[in-house]
Amino acid sequence: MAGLLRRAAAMAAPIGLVSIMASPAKAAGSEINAADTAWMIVATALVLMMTIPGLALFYSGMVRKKNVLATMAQSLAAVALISILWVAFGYSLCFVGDGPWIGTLDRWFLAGMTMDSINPAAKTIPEALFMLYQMTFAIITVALVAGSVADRMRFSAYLLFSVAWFIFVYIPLAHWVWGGGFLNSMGVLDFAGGLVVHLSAGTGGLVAAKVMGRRHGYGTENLSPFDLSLAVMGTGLLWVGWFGFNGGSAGAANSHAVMAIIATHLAACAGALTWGAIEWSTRRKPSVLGMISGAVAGLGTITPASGFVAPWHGIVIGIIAGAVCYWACTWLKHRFNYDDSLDVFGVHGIGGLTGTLLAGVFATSAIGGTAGLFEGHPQQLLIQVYGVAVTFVWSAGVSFILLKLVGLFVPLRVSREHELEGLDISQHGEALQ
Amino acid sequence: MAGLLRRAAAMAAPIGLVSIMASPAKAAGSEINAADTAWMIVATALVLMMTIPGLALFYSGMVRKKNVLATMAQSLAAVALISILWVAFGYSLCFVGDGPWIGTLDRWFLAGMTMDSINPAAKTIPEALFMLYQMTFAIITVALVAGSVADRMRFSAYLLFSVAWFIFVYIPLAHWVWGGGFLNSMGVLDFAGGLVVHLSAGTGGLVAAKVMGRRHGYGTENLSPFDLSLAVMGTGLLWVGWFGFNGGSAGAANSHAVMAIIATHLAACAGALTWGAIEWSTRRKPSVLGMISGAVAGLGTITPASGFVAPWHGIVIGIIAGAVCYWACTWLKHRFNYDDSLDVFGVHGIGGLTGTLLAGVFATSAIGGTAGLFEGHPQQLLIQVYGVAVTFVWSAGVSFILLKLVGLFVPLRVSREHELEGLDISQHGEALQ
Amino acid sequence: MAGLLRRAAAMAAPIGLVSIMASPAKAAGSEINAADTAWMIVATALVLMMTIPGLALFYSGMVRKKNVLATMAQSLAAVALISILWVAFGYSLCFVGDGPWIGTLDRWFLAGMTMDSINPAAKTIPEALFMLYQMTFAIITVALVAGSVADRMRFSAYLLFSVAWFIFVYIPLAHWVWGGGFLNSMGVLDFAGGLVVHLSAGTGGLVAAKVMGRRHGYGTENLSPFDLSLAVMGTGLLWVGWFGFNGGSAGAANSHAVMAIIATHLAACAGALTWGAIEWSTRRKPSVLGMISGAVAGLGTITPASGFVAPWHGIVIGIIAGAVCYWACTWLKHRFNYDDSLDVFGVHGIGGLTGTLLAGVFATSAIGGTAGLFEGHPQQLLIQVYGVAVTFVWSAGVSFILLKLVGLFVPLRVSREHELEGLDISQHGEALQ
Amino acid sequence: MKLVVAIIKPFKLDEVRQALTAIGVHGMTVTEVKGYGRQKGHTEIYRGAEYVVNFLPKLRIEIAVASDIADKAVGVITASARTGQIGDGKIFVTPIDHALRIRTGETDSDAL
Amino acid sequence: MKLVVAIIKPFKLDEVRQALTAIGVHGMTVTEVKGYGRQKGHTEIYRGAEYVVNFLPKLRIEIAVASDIADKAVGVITASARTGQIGDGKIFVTPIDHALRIRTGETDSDAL
Amino acid sequence: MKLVVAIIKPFKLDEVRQALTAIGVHGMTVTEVKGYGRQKGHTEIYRGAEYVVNFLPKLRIEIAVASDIADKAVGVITASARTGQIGDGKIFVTPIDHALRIRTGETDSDAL
Ligand SMILES: Nc1ncnc2c1ncn2[C@@H]1O[C@H](COP(=O)(O)OP(=O)(O)O)[C@@H](O)[C@H]1O
Ligand SMILES: Nc1ncnc2c1ncn2[C@@H]1O[C@H](COP(=O)(O)OP(=O)(O)O)[C@@H](O)[C@H]1O
Ligand SMILES: Nc1ncnc2c1ncn2[C@@H]1O[C@H](COP(=O)(O)OP(=O)(O)O)[C@@H](O)[C@H]1O
Repeated sequence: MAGLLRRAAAMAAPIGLVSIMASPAKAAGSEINAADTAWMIVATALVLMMTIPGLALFYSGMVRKKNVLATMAQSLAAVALISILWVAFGYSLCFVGDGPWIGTLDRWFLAGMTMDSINPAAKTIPEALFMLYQMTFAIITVALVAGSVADRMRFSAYLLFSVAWFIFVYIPLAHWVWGGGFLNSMGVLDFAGGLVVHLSAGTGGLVAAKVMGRRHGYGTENLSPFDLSLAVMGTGLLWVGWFGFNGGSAGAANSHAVMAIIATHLAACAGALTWGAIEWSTRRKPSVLGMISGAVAGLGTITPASGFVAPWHGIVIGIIAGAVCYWACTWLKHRFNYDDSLDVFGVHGIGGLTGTLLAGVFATSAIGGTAGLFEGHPQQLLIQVYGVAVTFVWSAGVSFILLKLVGLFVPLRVSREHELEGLDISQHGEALQ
Repeated sequence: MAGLLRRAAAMAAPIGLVSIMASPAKAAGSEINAADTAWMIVATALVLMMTIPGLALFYSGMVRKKNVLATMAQSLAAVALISILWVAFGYSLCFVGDGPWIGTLDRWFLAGMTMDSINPAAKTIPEALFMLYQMTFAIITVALVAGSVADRMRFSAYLLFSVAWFIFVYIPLAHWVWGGGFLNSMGVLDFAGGLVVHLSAGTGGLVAAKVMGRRHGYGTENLSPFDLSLAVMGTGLLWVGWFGFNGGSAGAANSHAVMAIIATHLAACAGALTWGAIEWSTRRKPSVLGMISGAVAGLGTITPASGFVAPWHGIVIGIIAGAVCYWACTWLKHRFNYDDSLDVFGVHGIGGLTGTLLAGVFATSAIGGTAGLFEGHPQQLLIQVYGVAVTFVWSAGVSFILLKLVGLFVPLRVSREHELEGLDISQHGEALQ
Repeated sequence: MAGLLRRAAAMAAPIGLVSIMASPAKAAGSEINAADTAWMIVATALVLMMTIPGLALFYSGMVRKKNVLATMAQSLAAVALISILWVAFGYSLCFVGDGPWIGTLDRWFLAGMTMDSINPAAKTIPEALFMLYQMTFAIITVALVAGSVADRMRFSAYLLFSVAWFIFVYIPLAHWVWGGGFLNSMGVLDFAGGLVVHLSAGTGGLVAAKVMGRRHGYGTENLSPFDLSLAVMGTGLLWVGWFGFNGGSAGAANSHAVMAIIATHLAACAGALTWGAIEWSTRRKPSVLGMISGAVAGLGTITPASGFVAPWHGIVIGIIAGAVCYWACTWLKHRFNYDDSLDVFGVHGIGGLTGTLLAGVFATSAIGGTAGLFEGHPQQLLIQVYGVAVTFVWSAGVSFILLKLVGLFVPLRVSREHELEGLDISQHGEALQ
Repeated sequence: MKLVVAIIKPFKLDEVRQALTAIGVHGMTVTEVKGYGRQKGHTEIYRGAEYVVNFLPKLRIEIAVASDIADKAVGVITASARTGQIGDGKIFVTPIDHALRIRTGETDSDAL
Repeated sequence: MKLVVAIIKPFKLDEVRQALTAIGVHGMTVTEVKGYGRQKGHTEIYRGAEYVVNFLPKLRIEIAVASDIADKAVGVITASARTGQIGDGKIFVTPIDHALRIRTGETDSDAL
Repeated sequence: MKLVVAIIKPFKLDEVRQALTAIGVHGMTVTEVKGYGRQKGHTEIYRGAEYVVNFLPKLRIEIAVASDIADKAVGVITASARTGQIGDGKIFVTPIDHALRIRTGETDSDAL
């Protein structure tokens, strides 16, 4: 199959922000465009806002009162830790050098990055900005994983696992898909992170939830959220920030970014309506948690497809996202009996997977330069399937090994007593009143 | 009078984002400007942020605990529903084709919209972006109406009413005032939505409040807000987002946008101080709810005038806004004995009305190309009065009919029991803890 | 020493947004750059968001339930009041005319400011935008001070003090350091407000805390925060907004802005990790309040240095910030036994001071055009010391006098009864439920 | 003296307070409680996890009164708190040995 | 009739409720309280200010029962609320003079 | 045994707890309540809607003690909770028939 895929890749003109690339070089100053720079700075700020306070709110709004701050701490720690590691070596390994498996350390601690250097992947903005923008993706991916183990993971174990996961799951995947690695060469379409961000985080979360076991009281006690209004706020900020996430992945302030944003927004809307409608018809009431879950499912699902499909495809993809993720969070989770606390796998994992496949279905040449199944290019769908398989297997396998390794040094889970008392007090010595 | 008005319109050079326009056309690629595009993408994100989480927080911070999530649900649903309808036909009917009464369906589901098409109303940005930006206005207008019926409207009735109101009130008004319709031709000044957004929503809310009747316990029980800190957060996000609302209505990253933003900001400040000062002198304490109400009153009131008046006029208009809206929320509401739960009419309706008239008073040629009363052009004020009258009558009349129609299919109001229990549980099956 | 300093100043090429400048002039329209304008409008919105809702949340998340709204009211009032005073005369006195002590009143109420005028300090954006951007700095500086006197200052006294402090502390300092005043001429480095914003506010707060005395129950009762999740949200918005604060201080959408932002972000990360690590090792648990305090400490500390140092210096400066500010909030405060309620001095004062000195140590010619100690230019550090001394003495002395003066008109502090009851009810007549 | 403890529906508080004031009872202490009884609760659903909430919000009113007016107090509470719907609540009357007003040290009926 | 007041650990509520239902007690009123006793609290630290929190979250359950089953109720509560760890809580039994159901006016054991 | 119930001003809790500890009472249960009485409430205004809030925040402390030290307990609570201002609160002493410690099954005074 590899031959086939390779041929398909050759046909698929790489497009968007991320393409097969050489090493960053000092560029003629004139290449850097102030308008693109303005937009990409803002897009970077928007994606950072997705994690803090966006994701911190979204997640902490779904836990019990005693775990609100600990849940926020996980997002905060992800920002602080991953940013520094990204600058230290993450960026360089992902985006500098185009080996099939991993990049180089040429830019460790930004060595050699000057005011006018650029990365070939985004030629009209400073390399420093490209580095910073990509950093925000690494941050949120790691922060996403935490939702699966909310309410029970020891903070020290979380930190160790996050660092290890970033190095051994995120960095390789980002390089493979976006940094000139083998999936990139093969022509896998992943506009803003269906594989690299959502499927990888969802899968990591699923494995972690399985390894750590279910929360005490799961299935017997009322584990209902303390303050869903936090989750709604978080959703609002995630949604708005996603304009930077998917729109910024065009790398410039142009129609391509706009088209990606429209598809993104419509998918969120359609996802919210679909999830709400399913609840309404099956459980007699559309819940706010359902609507925001559907919105986030739509956003996660459109992410890999956003810059490759026509705007109105966002509606179709959003509807599918709402339905599939609803099914994953209600049926699939119970069928396999894992306690993915905040449904990272159900929403992000399944969403990223579905969206990556749908990118291969709906890809529209006029938008992203690549044709999908519906434009008579079925090979693209095969490539997408391959990308999904690689991502799922890699993230699942490596996550499992890392959890076991971390568990050798420090127990992954807090004691039963601490779990009952709440992580806010036991892990951080503070509490909501 | 029509003749007079027509002549006045001819004198008033149309200016700003919105002007008399032909149908969108494929433009030479070079016309699209990356800097304007960068700014307008951000402005769009800012206006979306005004609704979620901005308005969702502002409104839910003023209701009782049992209705917080239901109030947020109304904003969320407005985003999801209206966005899709906008793309389906709303944009096309409002902004494509310049008939006096309604646009065309040429762009239904964005048909024919390509990467390089533009709308004549905003020639330096992609048409897709113009469409998206205008969508956020439609969203927030519909979401605003909900405040009047908070605490008692059935969710299903709300959804039906919202869709109908969007189609029969918002779309015509947006076309008339901004899309080349008869008010546009006449030269009505409405920079960012005093008529189309604030007066129309406020009036719709007023009628809905009247039709639905007062909340149980109104005037006898303590209906005080559960968590005003949510409303303060919401105000902050609304305020910041308003930079995109009024600044973006210039359609470009230029001094015109900046002037509009300065006037906007100053009006919010002056409104907050005025409302607080009135409370201080009449009730011995300036309340936080009063200050944020004044700020939002200032913002709503400056909206139609912002791109037409000098920055310091914002201070004057803000002071007037604070005083007039305070009077509307305290005296007028009691005089006519309606229970406009969150004072949509008092703040947005009266604010939009006042600001539209004041635009005719303060319009300054050097800023927006049109002279107002104080520059010796009294006709402009007459045109403004006409615009206000048309908007008020249309929104009031159609809203009334639509409510009666919706009421034939589903009761507008929840049962007394459900109202006492709270809408969160009864409409959505979830609650704050 | 003055001679030495002067010579050093001559050597230090002024750089960045703020430099020695003549009066604003009408510029050829072509100088205004749309991309820079786009970025600076957004930067302005981001800095406004830092105060509302950012700082309002950060601060109110650290007070007790009964003072949450009153704390928000202080941020709101700062925005409303200072904005109007800034337009009335603040901007003109700070940034128009380059006398050593104070500017002129030429631009009072924006007189003479047209669509195409610019300020020489930021030649590629409209003067109106430069004015608005600088306004947001004045706002947040005044709002920061309030944290020191939270839980006990009378609202009327706060308003009087804020106005006076703005006029007599902020305006002179902003002119001296940024507006062509004597510190500016001397070559003091303060990229985005280590002296003008953080040290001046922290010192003002310290003096106010001393003058007003400790809160009732300080040291004996549990004064722990009501809802730290508000503070986390606030930190997220402050952090994101700081991209506009430090990045916008480059005045343009270019690599200089990006470098400042990277250093800023890394300092926040390093500060958060450092504070958390110190708590972990000395008190067995890293708290969320500790991590966000460290992040804000890192942000405040990098502020004066951000556009002058290399990105990775941000890590070093962040680590120092976390350690020094931790020490100030735990040891120093107890040693001198003042009750700086929300540690404005410990975090912002000490941070601003430290960062201003470190700017002199790490300044890197390739980034900001000025060499610091490590590039063999020790005089710069002396200049920085001088700037710190002037700022501290001026802010401390004038703040003291102003508090005493205000105290003649209205008691600074609420009555003991009102303090126990809470400021929300006693000052504003409303409460959280 | 007696301690009259009434569990009532939250929205009835004002009526009950007024009725008690009318018979000269001017003090009471109110607690937010959750009640379990015959009245059916509601179901909350969170992403497919269904929780039946059987504990419903009620108010617990505690009123110390002289023994001779305890019956009267019970009577007016009953009258003013009744909706006739299930879940209206209960009244329990228990004995008090002593009562005291902290501010003055007055005891027993003087303390009320 | 007796009023059985039990102070228990919060997470034991469901077990206690089920145990009571099993012996035919179908009503109760629950209050969130803070308990102080032998059980050690925790320390909270806010920027160097250390607060020892000695009051721990507990639930207070109030159950009115006919005198003859009070002992049985005490027994099942004890059994179902026990973890064996310090802080499990207390049960107090106090007398009730009268009881009344607001909805119907039924009194004493009929009211329960 | 007696159950001493004291309604006090919230900021007095720590003093009362210390005073009780000093006389050997090491357990208590505290509830946040709203009190209505002679003490005047405050007015809240929301956009012109004025609400007089007559229910003020108080703490309800419940302490089970052996009968012989009930008076002493009442005495130290009175002394430590008093400010002399209106609204200082009340103390009610009611009888307890039985007490039990859930963890050990110890009863009556051993249970405290
Ligand atoms: N045996 C009991 N002991 C204490 N409280 C009870 C008891 N039974 C009921 N209650 C309280 O009374 C409330 C109302 O009781 P319920 O059985 O629902 O309806 P009704 O009052 O109409 O009989 C309950 O929610 C609970 O708070
Ligand atoms: N004398 C008392 N009066 C009232 N409540 C008490 C008393 N002593 C203990 N309690 C309540 O019982 C709870 C448990 O008591 P504690 O002494 O911690 O452990 P144990 O129940 O194992 O003896 C306390 O948190 C408090 O709520
Ligand atoms: N008859 C009563 N029964 C129960 N609680 C009461 C009664 N009277 C007063 N209280 C409680 O005592 C508190 C203080 O009473 P109040 O009349 O305000 O002042 P004082 O204690 O100085 O007489 C009230 O807020 C209420 O909680």
